[in-house]
Amino acid sequence: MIKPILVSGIAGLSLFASPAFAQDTSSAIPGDSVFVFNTLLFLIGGFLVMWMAAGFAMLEAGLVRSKNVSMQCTKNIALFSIAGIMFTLVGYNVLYPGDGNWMIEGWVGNPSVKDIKLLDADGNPTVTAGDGYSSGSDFFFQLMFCAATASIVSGTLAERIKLWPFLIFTAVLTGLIYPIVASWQWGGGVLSAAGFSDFAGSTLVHSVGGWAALAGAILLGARTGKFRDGQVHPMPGSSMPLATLGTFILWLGWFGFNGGSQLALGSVSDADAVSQIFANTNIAASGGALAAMILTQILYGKVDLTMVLNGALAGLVSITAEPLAPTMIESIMIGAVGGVIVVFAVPMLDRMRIDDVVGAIPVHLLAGIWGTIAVAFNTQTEGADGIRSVSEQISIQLYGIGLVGLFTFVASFALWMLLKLLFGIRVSDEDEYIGLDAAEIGIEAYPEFGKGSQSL
Amino acid sequence: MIKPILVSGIAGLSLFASPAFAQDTSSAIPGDSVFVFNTLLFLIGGFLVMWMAAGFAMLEAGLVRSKNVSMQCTKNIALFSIAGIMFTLVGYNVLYPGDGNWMIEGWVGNPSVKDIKLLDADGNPTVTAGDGYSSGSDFFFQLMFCAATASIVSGTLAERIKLWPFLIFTAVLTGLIYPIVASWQWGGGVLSAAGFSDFAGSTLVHSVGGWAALAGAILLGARTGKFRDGQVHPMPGSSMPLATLGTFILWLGWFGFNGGSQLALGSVSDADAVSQIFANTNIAASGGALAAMILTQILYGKVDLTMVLNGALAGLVSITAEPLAPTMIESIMIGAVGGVIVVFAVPMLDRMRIDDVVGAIPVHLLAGIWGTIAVAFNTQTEGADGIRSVSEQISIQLYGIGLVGLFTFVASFALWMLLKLLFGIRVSDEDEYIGLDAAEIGIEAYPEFGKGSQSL
Amino acid sequence: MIKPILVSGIAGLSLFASPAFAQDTSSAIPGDSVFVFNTLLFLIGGFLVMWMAAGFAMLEAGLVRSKNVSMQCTKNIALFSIAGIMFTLVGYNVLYPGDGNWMIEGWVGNPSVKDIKLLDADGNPTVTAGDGYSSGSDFFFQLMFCAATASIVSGTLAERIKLWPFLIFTAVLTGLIYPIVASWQWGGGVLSAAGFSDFAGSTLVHSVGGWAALAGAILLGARTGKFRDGQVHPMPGSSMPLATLGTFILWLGWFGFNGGSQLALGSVSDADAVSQIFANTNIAASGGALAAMILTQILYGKVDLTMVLNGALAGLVSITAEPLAPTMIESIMIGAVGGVIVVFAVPMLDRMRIDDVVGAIPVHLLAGIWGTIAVAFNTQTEGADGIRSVSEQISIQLYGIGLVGLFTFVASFALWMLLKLLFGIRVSDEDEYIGLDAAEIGIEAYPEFGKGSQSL
Amino acid sequence: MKLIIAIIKPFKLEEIREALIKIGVQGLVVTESKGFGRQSGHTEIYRGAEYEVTFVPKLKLEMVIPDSLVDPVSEAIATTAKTGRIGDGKIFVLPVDSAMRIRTGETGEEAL
Amino acid sequence: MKLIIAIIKPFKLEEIREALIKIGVQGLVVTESKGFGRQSGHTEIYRGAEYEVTFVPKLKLEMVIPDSLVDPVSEAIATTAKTGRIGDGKIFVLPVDSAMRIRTGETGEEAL
Amino acid sequence: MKLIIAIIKPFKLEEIREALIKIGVQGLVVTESKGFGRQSGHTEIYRGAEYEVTFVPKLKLEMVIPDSLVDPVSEAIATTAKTGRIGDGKIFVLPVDSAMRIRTGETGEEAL
Ligand SMILES: Nc1ncnc2c1ncn2[C@@H]1O[C@H](COP(=O)(O)OP(=O)(O)O)[C@@H](O)[C@H]1O
Ligand SMILES: Nc1ncnc2c1ncn2[C@@H]1O[C@H](COP(=O)(O)OP(=O)(O)O)[C@@H](O)[C@H]1O
Ligand SMILES: Nc1ncnc2c1ncn2[C@@H]1O[C@H](COP(=O)(O)OP(=O)(O)O)[C@@H](O)[C@H]1O
Repeated sequence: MIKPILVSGIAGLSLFASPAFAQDTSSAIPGDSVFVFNTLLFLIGGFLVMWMAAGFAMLEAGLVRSKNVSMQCTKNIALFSIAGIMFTLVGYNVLYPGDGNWMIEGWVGNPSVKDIKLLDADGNPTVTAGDGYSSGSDFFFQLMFCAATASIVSGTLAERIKLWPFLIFTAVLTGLIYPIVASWQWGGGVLSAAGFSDFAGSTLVHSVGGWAALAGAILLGARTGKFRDGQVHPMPGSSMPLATLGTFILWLGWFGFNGGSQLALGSVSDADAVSQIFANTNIAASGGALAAMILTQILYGKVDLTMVLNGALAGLVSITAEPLAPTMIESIMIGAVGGVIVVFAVPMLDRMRIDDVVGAIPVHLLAGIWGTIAVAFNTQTEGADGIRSVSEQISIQLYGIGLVGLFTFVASFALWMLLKLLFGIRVSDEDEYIGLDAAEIGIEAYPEFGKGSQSL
Repeated sequence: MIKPILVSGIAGLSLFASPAFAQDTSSAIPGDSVFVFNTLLFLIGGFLVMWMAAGFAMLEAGLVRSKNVSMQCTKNIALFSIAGIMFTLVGYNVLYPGDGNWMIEGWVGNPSVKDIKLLDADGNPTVTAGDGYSSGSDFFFQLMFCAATASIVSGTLAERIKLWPFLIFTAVLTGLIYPIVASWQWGGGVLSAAGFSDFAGSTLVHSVGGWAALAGAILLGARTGKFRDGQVHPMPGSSMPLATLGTFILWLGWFGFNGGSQLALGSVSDADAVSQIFANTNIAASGGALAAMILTQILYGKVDLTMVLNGALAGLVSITAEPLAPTMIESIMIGAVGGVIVVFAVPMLDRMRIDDVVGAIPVHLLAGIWGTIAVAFNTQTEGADGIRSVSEQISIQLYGIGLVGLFTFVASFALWMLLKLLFGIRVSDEDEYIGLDAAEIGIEAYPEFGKGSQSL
Repeated sequence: MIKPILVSGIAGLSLFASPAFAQDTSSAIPGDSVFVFNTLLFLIGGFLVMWMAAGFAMLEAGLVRSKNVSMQCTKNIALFSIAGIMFTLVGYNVLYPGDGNWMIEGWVGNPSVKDIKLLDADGNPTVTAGDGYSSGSDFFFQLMFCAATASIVSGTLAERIKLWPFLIFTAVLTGLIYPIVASWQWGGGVLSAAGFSDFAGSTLVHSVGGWAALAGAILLGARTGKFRDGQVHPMPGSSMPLATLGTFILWLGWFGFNGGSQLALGSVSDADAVSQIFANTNIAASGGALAAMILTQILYGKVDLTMVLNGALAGLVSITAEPLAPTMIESIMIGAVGGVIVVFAVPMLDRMRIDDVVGAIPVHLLAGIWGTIAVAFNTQTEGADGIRSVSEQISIQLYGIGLVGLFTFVASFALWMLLKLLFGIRVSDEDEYIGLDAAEIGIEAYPEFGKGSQSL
Repeated sequence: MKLIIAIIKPFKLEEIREALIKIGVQGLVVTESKGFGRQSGHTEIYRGAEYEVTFVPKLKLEMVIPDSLVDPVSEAIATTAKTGRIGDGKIFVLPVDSAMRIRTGETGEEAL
Repeated sequence: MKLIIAIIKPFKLEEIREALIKIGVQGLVVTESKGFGRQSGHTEIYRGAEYEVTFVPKLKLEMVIPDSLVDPVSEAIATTAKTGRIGDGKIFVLPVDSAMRIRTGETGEEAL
Repeated sequence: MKLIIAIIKPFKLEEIREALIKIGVQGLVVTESKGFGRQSGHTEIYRGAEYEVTFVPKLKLEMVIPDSLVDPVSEAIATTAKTGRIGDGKIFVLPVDSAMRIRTGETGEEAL
């Protein structure tokens, strides 16, 4: 997912018709049709990624205990709303500073407020077709990525964080932190210049969410009772079918996430590319789910459904950094490694006493790192001396991962710390016991006293 | 959402390529491609709006008590089925009388039964490409709007109305009442002639559903116990995650609802327009959700999730009458007002002793009225003396709102009254106590005796 | 849903622009645009059919008892993953042997492993535009059909089958059994040669799933207690709203299933055809739901929601064999017969002591047979002596149904038997009592001890 | 001290609670249960097969009260829980040896 | 009159109900509960961490019966509830002072 | 033998179970209930209308124990269940006539 400014990497081909077809005028697609095709890809991709917001909401509602389900629903719909508004007002311009709008060249875009309007008073477009796609559709698509980043955070911190401090964090994350990081690559900033490659955002979206979640989890501490008496005390979630539904929703939305990141559909080669991306994305999820399933069966003697769900998502995150170049079998492998990471990382975090309620850190941060490194085996960007070697590319990928991680973690940690000092970020023990629904929302998720027998 | 017959208003541009591009033959889109693009927009829009049926079902299943959940599911799948059949057999022709098929010119179309078949025996299309889109795709899209109107009614009247009288009402609503009202504007009838503007149906769809629900709620009376001893006794719904899921589904479906109502995608300006509509629709929902969230926090000291969900939907309804013309920031405002309306209107209805189980009247009727009025600030239609002034447009909007409200309310009230006299529309007190699931459906929503321990 | 190899039948028109438009060069769609349109149809169709996996998961989660819900979720996500991998590695090549890759000409394709990669190292497509669509998109679409076949099986056998043997069966079904059967028609094998007609797979997909399920159900036996003391003891499912959600998801996904099976969108006639398919598919579901609703009301005095849901699905299965040719009213009829079949077949299976937990056999097998026969009234393929008569076509349809049934049933039965001998396919009575979640998954679907009050 | 166990129709809960408060009952505990009795449930048809719903939803109220309140409490419950239709429920009285309020450690009637 | 409290394995409910009807029990109330006893639950692994499921699902049956039925009822429950495996449950008998049928106001054994 | 009925705050369950095991309680049964008492619930606002949540979630523990354990058990529960805040719950002691272990047919204190 790159603005045309980035020409290195295979995706750079997308907006420029491949020469093989350009000559063939009779079959060539007229410019305006290209415009509509590309726009349509953004719109379809955008609504599919929007749908991921529902996926996160259901996944998290299923993996927290009943007493915190309303809160989790509230957070998810609120963060999606806030992300939309903050990205519109500030984030979009920070992400795409273009040529002249950097505050710090290559690092920080200018957070000028821009009010987007595509048609002038006469109904004529204010942008020209030459851009290759409607900028409104691109905006819509990018907004959904920003929202996805915020969704990742809410799961990790569930069941103990206060509503409003969380939402303030979300506002800054979606208005500044994510857009700054993403601008380094997709806005033509330092990472893009360095030859970093991250097709749809394993690092730029998923690990940003993961780092923000990690910083919060450390400062917030674990849920009371989770690590009692030197032991891990699991707190099973309220509803496996909701968690499963959420995973399927995310799986579906991911076709938009990765497929739309081709950024173009208006040529044969783009249509081919999007098709390959769909197929690879799907099979990587399959690989992740199956790897987790087989592994939990072997390790624990039973299949752990929540690990399978996490495994599918880890497969998706893993393939996100390069869903186009791998073959199908390579995609299965890349996804499967993601699934394996989850199965080992979940208990590892427990041992580190980091309480990640839904497994967002293994899924989005760790599988995101893996996926970003794996890129190097298939895709090498062009440097001053031509196409880079695999090992050079790996260094650059690690550089990108490190830079993004450092900035996001430090910025998030500082922000969480500030919120902690100003308002406190953790609910009282009492509120944690009775559940956030009763404490902060005032309507329990399943408020009836017994099924079907409530008299009031 | 207007058939080409309506040329006033910005949407009228949609089917006619803007001159700026017409000259540029090399990039121009061939007629058949335009046809396919437009058809595709209807198909995608149509399946997204179809998905809203699931959204209404889940929202309502979550907001009624467990003992009525199976009934609510039954009603939603049944009304969607009935709407499909009635609109096919009767409604479509009433909605689009074209030039010669009015029973009362401009007011009531001829309810002739038409059996739609697009390809002749040789597989050639029975319609010509010159129409600009496949009439089957348009039919499919319009059918979904009709079904949405019916969905709105079922939520308000939940937990006490009898199944079959409700379904008979639905049949008349979708076969006659809605198509008649919609024909006034989209069929080229009196409202369109008067210069009324309602892009995707804040009034024509949402408030029609709202008025029909209001008439029913008045005749039906409140649920037993809701207004006991001069007090309001809340009856919290069974499942907040289902209600949240339903809201997210509706949010997603609304991109089809508003975006598809551009009616065309086969030009740069249409692609731009649809993009802007997607972005505005999304952000209006954000505005509505956030406004309701902040307001309930301030008023009640806690966030009310059900109000946030209603707020998001009210934001969507508010922007529906004109999702294209406003800027992003204006869209936030328009949506936010919708959210505010919900927070104040829900308790207001309670004070009026009107029992609206899911908040459909505030969301669809009141926010629909607001959205229709708000149009005037951005869009003015062309009258005999040129483009109208804002205040002239407001008058026309109010005229349309009033006319639609009067007809729908009176027709619905009369129909409900007739059903009441013929069959009764309300279940017995006993049935209401034990729940409609046991009384009329025979399978409870959650029939197990205790989780996982049922022996039968 | 046919590869171009099949030219008989109306769908054969799809990839070849109808002559009426070919002359009109100014409006003609350039070849590359056709390519993109067709590819887009496959991609949209594919993600909609993928979404059906979630539909099956929710439908089944809602129709099994709580103690088996996690297992059902696990099976559904696992089978979808396995189907993806097996179809990629083996099934796709078996399904489409093309000209030279049959093991037994017309009957069994060569199961060579192929690793699909669409772009070469320079980013150029490895396939040419002349094919009319991206082969990756077609692959993606076909994969989803294969997965749907497997989903059908899991519902029937729920609540008593062991996890791993079921998954091994799934692997063989999706890698060999389904691809072999489908190759007879869509791969240009014996059925296609014989003039069989099955547009989107009433027989090739749905009844294949149904036969495999039936074979399993017979060998597996009924759930303990279901047919106690010579009586049928219903075991109501855990959640009607989840079952309803699943049905709505399937309904939505079916637009992709049937609409995508037109295989082309890049011409006016294809766009018309897809539109008609969408409209017919929708209304057939309406017909099936309403028929089941009215019938259960008449027969039992109450509406049975689960029958209504099954009825809608039966309507969809019924129209799947020919969703293009019928008029709207014919589509309602075809769907309604499906709904009627369900209402009578469900208790009939009970009398035969075949325990089909979710009604997959009536819905997919029996309505699939009905739909395949009904084709003959609207569509006749071309034989040596010109277009066949209706009765000739019926014979061919019955031949196809019989051949597919015989092979699938025998192959499945043999495979189930083998699995039974090797590992056993049924859990112990004890495990069945405590539920498969506790026995094989280790996490119950709703693990909390009481809502909101769990202390751990 | 006595333990009153009352099996009631669920929708009567609120009314009974109010009646009990009036006559001085200070606490009780309610449990959702299913009852089987003369009110014989009903026959349902699910997917074409008849089955009997033998158990009917009931609420079980339990409260420990001083001996002096046994009659008024029984009376209050009997009056408010009564619909006159089969399945109205039962009131049982059991002897109690002792009671303690956990918060204060009070025992005997003080603890109720 | 006695109150019989029986803790049983959930899947035995229907069988026990039928056995009780045969010997003249006219009503009972069932509550879903979780039990802790010798049947020590089991260890599960959830997301890689072991935990003990200490509480096992049980049903609690309560019925008030005339003294004359105490032995046959205990016997009937004991026979039908028995699987011979740990966790089969318990039967407790408690004294009851009085009983009343809400619908009719009948008291004593008439009320059962 | 006595039946101990303890109404407790839900989150105290695990602690109490551990305390009881230490002093020799071999089994108990827990039921989810809602309590009404001095701890008066709270007022919520749902969709703009105030309503009182009168019933508070509680757990009901029931265990039959030998007479000798009544004091230690009461004490153990009282100590661990106590938060000192209103709503901590109650402990009731009821007489029991007899007990039987279904699996073995053992009766009396052997059966506990
Ligand atoms: N002997 C009994 N012991 C315990 N509970 C009983 C007994 N008899 C009846 N019940 C409970 O009381 C409820 C009402 O009793 P039922 O016989 O149906 O109606 P009625 O009391 O009006 O004759 C039953 O559903 C059951 O829960
Ligand atoms: N002393 C007791 N008081 C109350 N309930 C008990 C007591 N002992 C056991 N139970 C209940 O009986 C069930 C079965 O007891 P358990 O010791 O597991 O098996 P068994 O009775 O076969 O030895 C327990 O789960 C618990 O619910
Ligand atoms: N007389 C009683 N009989 C039965 N249960 C009671 C009685 N009084 C109180 N309870 C139960 O004990 C719980 C705690 O009592 P409450 O009066 O709220 O607090 P406290 O015991 O601290 O004064 C109540 O919620 C109720 O479930």
